[in-house]
Amino acid sequence: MSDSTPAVVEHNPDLRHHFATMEQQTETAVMGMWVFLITEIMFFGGMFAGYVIYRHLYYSAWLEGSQRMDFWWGTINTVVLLCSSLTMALAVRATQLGHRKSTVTLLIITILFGLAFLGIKGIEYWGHIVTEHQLPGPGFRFAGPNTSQVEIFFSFYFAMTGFHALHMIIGVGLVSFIAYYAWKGRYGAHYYTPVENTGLYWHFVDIVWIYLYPLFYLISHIHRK
Amino acid sequence: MLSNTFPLWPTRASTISGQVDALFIFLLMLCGLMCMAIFVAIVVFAIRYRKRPGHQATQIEGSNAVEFTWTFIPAGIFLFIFVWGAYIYFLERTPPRDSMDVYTVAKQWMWKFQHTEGQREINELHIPIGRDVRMIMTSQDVIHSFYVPAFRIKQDVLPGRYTIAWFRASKAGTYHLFCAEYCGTNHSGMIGDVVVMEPAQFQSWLNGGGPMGSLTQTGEGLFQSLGCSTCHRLDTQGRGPNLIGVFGKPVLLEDGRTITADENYVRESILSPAAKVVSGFKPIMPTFQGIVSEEQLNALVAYIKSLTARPSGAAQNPTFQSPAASKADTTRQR
Amino acid sequence: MSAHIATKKLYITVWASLIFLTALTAAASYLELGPFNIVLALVIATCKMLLVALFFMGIKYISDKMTIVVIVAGLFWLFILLALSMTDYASRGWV
Amino acid sequence: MASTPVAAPERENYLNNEYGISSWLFTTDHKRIALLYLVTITFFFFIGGFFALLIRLELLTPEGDLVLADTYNKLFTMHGQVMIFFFLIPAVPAVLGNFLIPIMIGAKDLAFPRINLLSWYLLVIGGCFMTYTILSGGVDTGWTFYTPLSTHFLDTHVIAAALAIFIAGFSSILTGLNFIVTIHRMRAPGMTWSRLPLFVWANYATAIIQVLGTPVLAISLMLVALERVFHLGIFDPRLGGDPLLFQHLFWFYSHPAVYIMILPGMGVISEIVTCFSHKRIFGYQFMALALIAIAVLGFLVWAHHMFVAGISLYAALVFSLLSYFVAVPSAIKVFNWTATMFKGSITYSTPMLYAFGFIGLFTMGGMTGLFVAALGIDVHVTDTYFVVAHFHYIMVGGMVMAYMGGLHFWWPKLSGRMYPENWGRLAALIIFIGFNLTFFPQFVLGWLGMPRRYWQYSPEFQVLNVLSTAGATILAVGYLLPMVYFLWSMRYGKPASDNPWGAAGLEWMISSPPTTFNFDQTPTVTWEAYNYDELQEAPVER
Repeated sequence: MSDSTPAVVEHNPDLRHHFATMEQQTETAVMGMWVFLITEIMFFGGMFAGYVIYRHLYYSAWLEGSQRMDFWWGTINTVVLLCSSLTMALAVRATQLGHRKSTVTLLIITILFGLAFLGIKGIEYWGHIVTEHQLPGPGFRFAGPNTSQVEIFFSFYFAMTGFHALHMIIGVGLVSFIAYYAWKGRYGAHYYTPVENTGLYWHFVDIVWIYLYPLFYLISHIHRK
Repeated sequence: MLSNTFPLWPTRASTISGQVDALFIFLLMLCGLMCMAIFVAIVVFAIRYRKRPGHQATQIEGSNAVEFTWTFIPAGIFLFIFVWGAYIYFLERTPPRDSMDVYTVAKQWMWKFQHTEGQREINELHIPIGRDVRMIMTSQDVIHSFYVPAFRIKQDVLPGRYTIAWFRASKAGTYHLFCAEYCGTNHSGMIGDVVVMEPAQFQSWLNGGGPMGSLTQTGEGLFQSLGCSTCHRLDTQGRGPNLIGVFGKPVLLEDGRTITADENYVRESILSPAAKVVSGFKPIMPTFQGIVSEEQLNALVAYIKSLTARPSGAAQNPTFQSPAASKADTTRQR
Repeated sequence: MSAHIATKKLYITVWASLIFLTALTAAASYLELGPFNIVLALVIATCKMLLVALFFMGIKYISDKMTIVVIVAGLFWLFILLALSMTDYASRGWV
Repeated sequence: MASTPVAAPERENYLNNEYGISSWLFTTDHKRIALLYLVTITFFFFIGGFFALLIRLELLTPEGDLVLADTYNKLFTMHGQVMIFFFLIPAVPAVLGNFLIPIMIGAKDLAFPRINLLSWYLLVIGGCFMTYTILSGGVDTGWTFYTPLSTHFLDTHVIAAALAIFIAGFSSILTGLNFIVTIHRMRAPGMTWSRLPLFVWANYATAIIQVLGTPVLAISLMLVALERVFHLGIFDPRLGGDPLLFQHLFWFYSHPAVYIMILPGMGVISEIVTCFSHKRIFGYQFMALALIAIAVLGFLVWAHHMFVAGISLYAALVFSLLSYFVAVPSAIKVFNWTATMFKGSITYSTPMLYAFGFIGLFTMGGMTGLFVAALGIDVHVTDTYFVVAHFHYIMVGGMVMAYMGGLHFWWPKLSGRMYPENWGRLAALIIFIGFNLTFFPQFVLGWLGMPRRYWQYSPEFQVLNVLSTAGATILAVGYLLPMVYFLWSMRYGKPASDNPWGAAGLEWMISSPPTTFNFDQTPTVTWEAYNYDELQEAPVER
């Protein structure tokens, strides 16, 4: 959700009326973005707290649940997201240097990586929901002991990775919005705040996945029969 | 329209109520004094320093000394109150060993009590005076709360686990029992009476209750009929741990943690057995979720608790350690 | 703000170390370390987070100290939520 | 009564520089958005107040004979939800904060004006969901949404209410974000942190809580909604969940939320007490530090709402100790306000009467906080009317008094008109009397052991309940009066000068009502906060 993308044009093309200097406006926008990212940390933090508590209460169910995770898809997804972070960072750098063409190409590569991530996530979800009936709720099937506790594991798996995927979709939307305006030459060395904030948002979503990956995929990978 | 009795102080009917009232009266006086001091100061300043011709306000920046005094003095008083309150809470949360157990099942909008001697009651609880009573409570649906104002005790009753409340009645009579946690439509109707009787009276009430057998006997019957005894043998070592002398003692688990075997552990091992498997055993016990009702669960827990008291003539000193005490690798499955 | 623009080479090296750390944590999950398994995984994840945050998000080049205080405060509050609620669950059986 | 004054010369200001619906619905002027908020929360205040009156009428008699049990449960649930999320939380930050913070720090507007308008729209959309919930049958989970009752045992509009509060929560988050960034980056030259009015400090501390706490409420309500839609068991033990986890997540936000409600009120009171004692605040640094301390410590104490809920003994000890640490800054503030009046030159205008009321009642509310934080007593009084009285003393006795005082104090700046002074004093007196008659008997009821949220109660509690209902009607009259004379004053009130009270602060140096860009050119601040020694006293009115 990018914040005040300036549109009003006044004596300095992109300076909003209530800011004194361009530098003050940029720093304000970045600080606003960081405060927004803090609210996102606390939003995901609530679920991480639930994860930590249930892992403490139902450790054996957590082991069984995570054995059902697809280790390889998880690792590939992590690599995909890290690459998308690289291209996003390079895109922000290109905007600052004013290279319009490379900015647009890098942004498009980032979008492709994002869609690749969502695709892999879709495959995983299809595997869990359709073939193995592991979507929590009445249709949940799980052979083996303490079924209801494993269902809690899957509730958290789908809740946390689901919200992460939702933020990824918003991210892809944002980056394509920025790519379109970059292609029209809206941003450059004189004005790159929206690109930078979108970059911050993208990197944040990547960091959330950096923590989701070990917590869900690496718990008891070694117990795989 | 107006009821005749108009009490201003709840009756004191349990040993702890005296201490709670003492702390309450102390706080009442302390805070009453402080509020009066603030009110009087405001009124005096408002009048004495009111705006009138020839009167000038003198600017005072503030003084660190005064600030520190009214930071550390209140902090000190608060710590004292905290310690006193925590002491009472500690007493309320540590039931004595040899207390009389009453198993409680809270259901949407009624209380069901069951004494170990077998008596069942609904919305009525008869207890003897001067005896420590331990309420072992669970709920069948939502969160309720066992609240007897005269005893000054309250404890939420959670579904899915046991919560414990204890008291010792000190005054005979009939007292209110309320549900204090909002639990749906008839939350205000989920009330009852606690009848405190002289020990002799209580004994005759107990005997007059009809030959339905004590809770532990029903528990033993269930232990046989549900097939628990096939694995948990009481004389030798079966496929399940030998349960004699287990209750209240620490138990070493498969994943290395050690927990004390309280009511909640017994309940969790019956309803989801593979959650905390005893070390040296395999998670082969089937779950009894949905097979065993709350009342039957109470009976089984009472029976397992009674196993410690019975002098185990035949078996040697019952240690909970499985024979394969040493970590033989064969039985541990990685 | 970050008028300072990092070199392309720096970004590539940061990316490479991120990939290496991912491979490391994936490989480490094959080891049998018992409780230390999760601790190692979280340490590596935190290193990756720091790399992304400091370089890609440019915290290293932020001139305004206040934004850094805001970031650290956010993480500290998450720690408050986790730690204090765990005081309840960890001490459940102690009475 | 003041005779109708001659119409004020029409100077150009933020109210009359443009007209029409779109000038209001698409404005990014922080002053107009403040008035939009004022209308919205007043609407919800009277809805919540109406529910409160119905509850008090029902409790006149021990039997449940006015409304059905389910209706009563819906009444107290929606009274709680509407009052907290749609009146108390937005009240001072969104109305007075939005209007005054940019002016007080010498800025033309907030850092993100369009996000400010978005915040108002989010509150209105959340309000629409809440109104839909009320009209289509209501919700009876209690404002606390405790599970598993709210997730598996009720079929009322729980998801609609949770969605309403979820959306209104984002309005609160974005307002907090706006305030933090504005106060950090948009201060006029010379306006250092030690020259900021305490009202700005208070809203800064509130913004910290709004930003750090509200997302956790958002996720817990989202998990409740997911659990209802997909029949999950995250919080339902029959499906493996733990109901206490919801309580931990809920109270992690909801205790700091009570500080979101009271901190801005403290800021308002600091402004009023200094102005009407014509004296510098006593111990400025300690007052500012105490505000931040309350905001930070407020996050460490949440489980004192759960002492009997089944948390472990040692967790209860930890949270009770921390709860006593959070009480210290509040005590400091009360002592400092009283010390500010010492050797002042005090006038008894309406805002000052509200300030007297606030300090007295907030002290009683805070003191009873010491009772409920003591573990031994809390076991007896939690979930009874003692707790109901405690938080109403702080919410109604503290927060609403401060909000009323602030509204009267800055009314000349908001509307350019003076409210009728004697009617103001009368209303303040009625509210004070009605409030004490309503809630003091509830302390005794709670100590006697009457549980809260009871539709029918034991006969021996009746006399105190009748007193409480009598007080509630007086309180209702007291709240209607300002509604009437504020509207009256918009048309017929005496035109206000730039500084009718002789108050210190940048907002009293510009015209009332101010122009759209507040200052012709950005001011440079060279004076300390509350420099009343340099200001001559306000002219003695009438």
